[in-house]
Amino acid sequence: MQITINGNDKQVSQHATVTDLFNLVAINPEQVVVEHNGSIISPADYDQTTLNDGDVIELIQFVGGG
Amino acid sequence: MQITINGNDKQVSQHATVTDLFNLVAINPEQVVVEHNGSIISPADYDQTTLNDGDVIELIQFVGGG
Amino acid sequence: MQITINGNDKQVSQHATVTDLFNLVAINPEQVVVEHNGSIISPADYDQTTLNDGDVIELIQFVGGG
Amino acid sequence: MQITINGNDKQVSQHATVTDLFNLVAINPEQVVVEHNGSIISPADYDQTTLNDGDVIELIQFVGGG
Amino acid sequence: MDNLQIANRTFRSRLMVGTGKFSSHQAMLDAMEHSGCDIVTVALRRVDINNPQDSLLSHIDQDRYLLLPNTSGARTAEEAIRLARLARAAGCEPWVKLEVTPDPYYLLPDPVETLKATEVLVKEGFVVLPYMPADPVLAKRLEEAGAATVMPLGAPIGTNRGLLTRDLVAIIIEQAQVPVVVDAGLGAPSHAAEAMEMGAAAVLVNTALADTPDPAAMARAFRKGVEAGREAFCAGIGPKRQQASASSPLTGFLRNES
Amino acid sequence: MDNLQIANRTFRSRLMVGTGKFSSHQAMLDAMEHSGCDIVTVALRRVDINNPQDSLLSHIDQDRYLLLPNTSGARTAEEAIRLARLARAAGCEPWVKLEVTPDPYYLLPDPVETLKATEVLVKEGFVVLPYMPADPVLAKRLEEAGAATVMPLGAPIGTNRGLLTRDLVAIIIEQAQVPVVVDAGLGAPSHAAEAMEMGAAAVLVNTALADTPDPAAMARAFRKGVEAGREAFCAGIGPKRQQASASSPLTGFLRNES
Amino acid sequence: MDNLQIANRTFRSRLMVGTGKFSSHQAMLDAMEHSGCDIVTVALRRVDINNPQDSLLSHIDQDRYLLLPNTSGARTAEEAIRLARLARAAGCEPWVKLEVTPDPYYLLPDPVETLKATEVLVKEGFVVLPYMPADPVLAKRLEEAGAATVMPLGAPIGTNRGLLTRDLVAIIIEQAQVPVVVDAGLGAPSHAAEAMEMGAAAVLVNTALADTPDPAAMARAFRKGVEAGREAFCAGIGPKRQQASASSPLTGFLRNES
Amino acid sequence: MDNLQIANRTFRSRLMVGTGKFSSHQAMLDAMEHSGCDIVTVALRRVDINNPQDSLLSHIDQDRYLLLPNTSGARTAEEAIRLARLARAAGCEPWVKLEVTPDPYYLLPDPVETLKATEVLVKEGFVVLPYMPADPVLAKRLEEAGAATVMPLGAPIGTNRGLLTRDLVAIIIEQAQVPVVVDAGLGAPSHAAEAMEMGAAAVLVNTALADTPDPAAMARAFRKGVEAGREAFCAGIGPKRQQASASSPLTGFLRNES
Repeated sequence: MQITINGNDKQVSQHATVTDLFNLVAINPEQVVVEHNGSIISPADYDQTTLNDGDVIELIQFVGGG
Repeated sequence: MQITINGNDKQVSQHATVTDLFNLVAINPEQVVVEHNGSIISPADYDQTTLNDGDVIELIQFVGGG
Repeated sequence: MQITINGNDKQVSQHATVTDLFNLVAINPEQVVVEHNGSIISPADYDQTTLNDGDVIELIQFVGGG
Repeated sequence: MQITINGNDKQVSQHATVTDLFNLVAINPEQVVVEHNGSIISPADYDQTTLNDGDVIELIQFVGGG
Repeated sequence: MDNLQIANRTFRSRLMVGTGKFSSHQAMLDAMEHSGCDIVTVALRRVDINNPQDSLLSHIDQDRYLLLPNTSGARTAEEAIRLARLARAAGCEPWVKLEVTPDPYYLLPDPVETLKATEVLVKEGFVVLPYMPADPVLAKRLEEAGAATVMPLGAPIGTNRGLLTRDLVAIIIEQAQVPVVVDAGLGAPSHAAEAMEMGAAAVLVNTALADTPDPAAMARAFRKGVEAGREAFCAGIGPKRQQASASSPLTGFLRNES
Repeated sequence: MDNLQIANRTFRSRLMVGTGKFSSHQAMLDAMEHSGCDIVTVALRRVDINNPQDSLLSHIDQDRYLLLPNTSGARTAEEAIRLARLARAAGCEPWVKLEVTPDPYYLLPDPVETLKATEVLVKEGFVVLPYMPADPVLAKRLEEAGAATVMPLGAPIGTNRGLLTRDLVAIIIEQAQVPVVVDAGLGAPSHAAEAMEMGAAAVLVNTALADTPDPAAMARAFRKGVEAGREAFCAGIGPKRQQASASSPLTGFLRNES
Repeated sequence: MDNLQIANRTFRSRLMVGTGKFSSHQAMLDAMEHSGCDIVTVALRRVDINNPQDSLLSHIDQDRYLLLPNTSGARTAEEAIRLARLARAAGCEPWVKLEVTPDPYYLLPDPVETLKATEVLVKEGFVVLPYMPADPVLAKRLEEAGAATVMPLGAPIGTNRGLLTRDLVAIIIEQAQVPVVVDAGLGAPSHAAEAMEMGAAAVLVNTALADTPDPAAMARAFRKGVEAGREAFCAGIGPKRQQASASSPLTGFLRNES
Repeated sequence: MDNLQIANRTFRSRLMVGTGKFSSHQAMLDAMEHSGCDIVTVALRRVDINNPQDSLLSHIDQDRYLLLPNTSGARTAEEAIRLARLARAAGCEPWVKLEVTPDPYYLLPDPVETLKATEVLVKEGFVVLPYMPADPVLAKRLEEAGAATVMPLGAPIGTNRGLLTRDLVAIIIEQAQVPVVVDAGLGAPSHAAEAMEMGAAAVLVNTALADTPDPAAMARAFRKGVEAGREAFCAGIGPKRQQASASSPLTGFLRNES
């Protein structure tokens, strides 16, 4: 099935979780915040949160700013 | 009965109209705007508009301003 | 003989006068002031003022300025 | 005889020296500079410098300034 | 000088005059006359019923001057809207100089209430000229809400301190699609000229004219200052330079230069 | 506007115009015409004998304009004195705008050489108008030396930066017994108006008029700016205030105020 | 120097530092170190999933510095609120530097959206430090909405132009019940010192530190500038005078004065 | 901070302190101590023979501070030269802060007398630091006459008005071969910092320290202001910009931007 991560379309397997997603894109979960279809997911729920076709994921992190 | 004109209490006779009021306070109707209990009264209605006890009248006019 | 006019060397005939000079350089005397070896010559003296070898002449005029 | 010190007239004895003067006005010589008739006197000469009638003495010192 | 267009009307003058604080009606009328203005602002107040005065309007030729009622004294959008409606009911055309100034000490405009009142009054068909802080984003929002002009302040009302807000007013002018009228704080003709040189469409002056022994002369002076600034803006003002630029030819002086 | 008096002459205009750097003689004449000026400055240069040009004087109506020769290009008192004498020999009246500017980059005046040249030229019967730094003590000394005016700079020549020296020019004006003419650096009518509002007697402008696509319009603008500033100064400009001062009555609004 | 109190926290430093635009993480850390700051601002952005970078947080010692997430990039209250919530979810304390800047050219704050977002975020328990135009009435309204500070701009972000808004910032400081932190446009230590001398509680600087060959030295310089301004404010700065006031005794010179 | 070199001597501090107008000797000594200064100015006066006081020198540690006698009170070169000689005879090193101020109201320096006195005193072996108007040509001439520094004024003595002469001081700094020390009128640390950021070598302050309830604190503040300005100048200050320059990345916000 297909989801959108940070504006990019990605194919993921059925029943993939947010945790699976981190492995897929090789990003350290501790360094980002996750928005799943507009709501924030807490790290505790990464394993339980399964994705569906068409879901929109945003991975956000801190950068320098004034 | 008693009404309030521009913050001053005034005794007026029963069934007094806005026109009567102008005579009472000796003010030229053409130089002011009338608010009766918060709504603007057009000059055409001065004769027909009768006052009731406790009514609030504002007589407004133009002055110099920047 | 040789003289210097406005920084340029010029050959002039013996006994040449300032008036001769104006003809030589084709300049209208009325539009300039003449300095001869550092002293100002008045128009009345143009005919009488003869030049000598090595003399320095400045012809000056008005231009736009602030 | 009479001299002028810092604008004030003072009576001093004949043959008085600059050193005598310091005693007279009770000022510590080490804290001032002396001008005698417009010329600066060095401390070494205080004893030898005798005053004459009408002499003008200035005693100068340092004060706060910007 | 080119004409000024506001809403669907055209004006010859780019100087608007306030009618407050003059020592006499005659002083006010002289200032209006000599300023060459087409627009004068007026205020609304309660009649003093114990000592009624003639209305100001009995003194002003409304065929010659467009009356621009202000909402001075209003501290909220609601109060300002009420005043605008009263002015229209009094027979004025539906133009209003919107002022919402909650702080009586500096009389600075409230951005939020000013925007709110603008939205309402535009819907009611008013031509709204809002007095505002020199805030370029607010200017954009007022424009989007239908304001006919924006009127950023140069300095607090009546301070005569000039165009303290020049840097932000310059941004407002650069971005505005409506005429920018600098209002408040302009105390001398040079202040008015500076605003016009920057590209302001007009200025409004009151205190500077009322606050002098000779209002007529000061009005003439401001008229010339405004025209000077506008004409210079239209002619094209030269750039500021760091290095000097000789106004006389430097070469060919009476020495031989290498 | 009141007249300007310099030495024993009276002038209607308080705007002096420089004739340098115009794109054409016609542009220069248009600027002179529309400025309303009575005094124009001119410079002296060597004739290019290999390519002689008409003298500038053949273009200027000397019955209408007083020619004020400058000594631009001079780096010492001696050079300036030489130029002044040449100008007089050329038939000009003995008026001179004294400029001694050793530094060709900023063209700033030399205080010592300027004072020296003033002393000499006054003795020779010249009416001396010295261009000077905005230095109040020097202004006093030039006045004592017999200068007919003092001409402090607003900013370096041709920079269009305005009255950068306002604080010191204000002191010069306060102390001067002769007319103070602000010269150099005035780039917009508002700059000229500001100088006049401070009490300057006149201003001299050149680059700002030559440095625009429309010299005639800019000259009109400067004329109005100068008149605006002078008339405001004479009328009496109100004081600057910290607190706002309402131009509309604040009391008696449609609420009962305690 | 006295401490700074914001909300219920106390800080030793009155200089806040932004972390943007440094040439390297080391340059940023050097600037933080030498500035002596206690508070650093950070921004939130999408991870580039094709080229993930370490989070900035892995470089900053959060025991030493309070992270103040900003909402830069937000053009509406809604976007700003979303960013603030994400920052808190990322484990930051609920402090936010609120920025709503619809115009990408001048990055000026939107007064209406900023007030709206402040109201919402305060209700959600955030400590809100809103970046705002130098608008005293808006400052009052933000304060009433529960803002922990107000952060008026000195000049547009990154322009290094200094305290262009000084006159209005002075009014904000005079009227504010919360700390006034001047943000944006301060390009040199003298700008920061001026703000502190006026009574600002703190300043925030970023571009000036990132925009120099030697961020550590510039950070030291700003630290001293901020301390200098604060200490002078607390000591009491003498009044400006028109007349000179001799710093040396003028009497009793070596001449007899009448 | 880098050292300051004047004539053949090296100083750690770039802040010079005047000793006038302090409420007590202790207040003066505290200000000197906390300013970190190496150079203090002093004046010369007639002893009051009817009420002699201790010399100021009995209070100042001359191993720690270089005494810089001024010639305040002198109205001519001759008077200034006389004072300089007296100071040297009193045992000071042959350094002199030359002041010639004929006008007791604004205490502005006389350019001609100052140059004359500089020429004489340099020949007599003095290290001359002349107080001068902000006149770039005069600065050049004083330098050519052998002045060890030039000391242009920021504003009239004791006015606390800051660097009113910034534009001309900038030219002096650009052209000078000797250290430029800004003297007079600096009333707050931000003024001192601004002068140093422009590239001044040092500043001299007196009134601002004497004119506060807490001279020691103000002296610390000025010390930091001077160091801040110098360190920023050496680090390299970023340019002023018209357009904003984001300090946070604007791209990649949580919306898909085309």
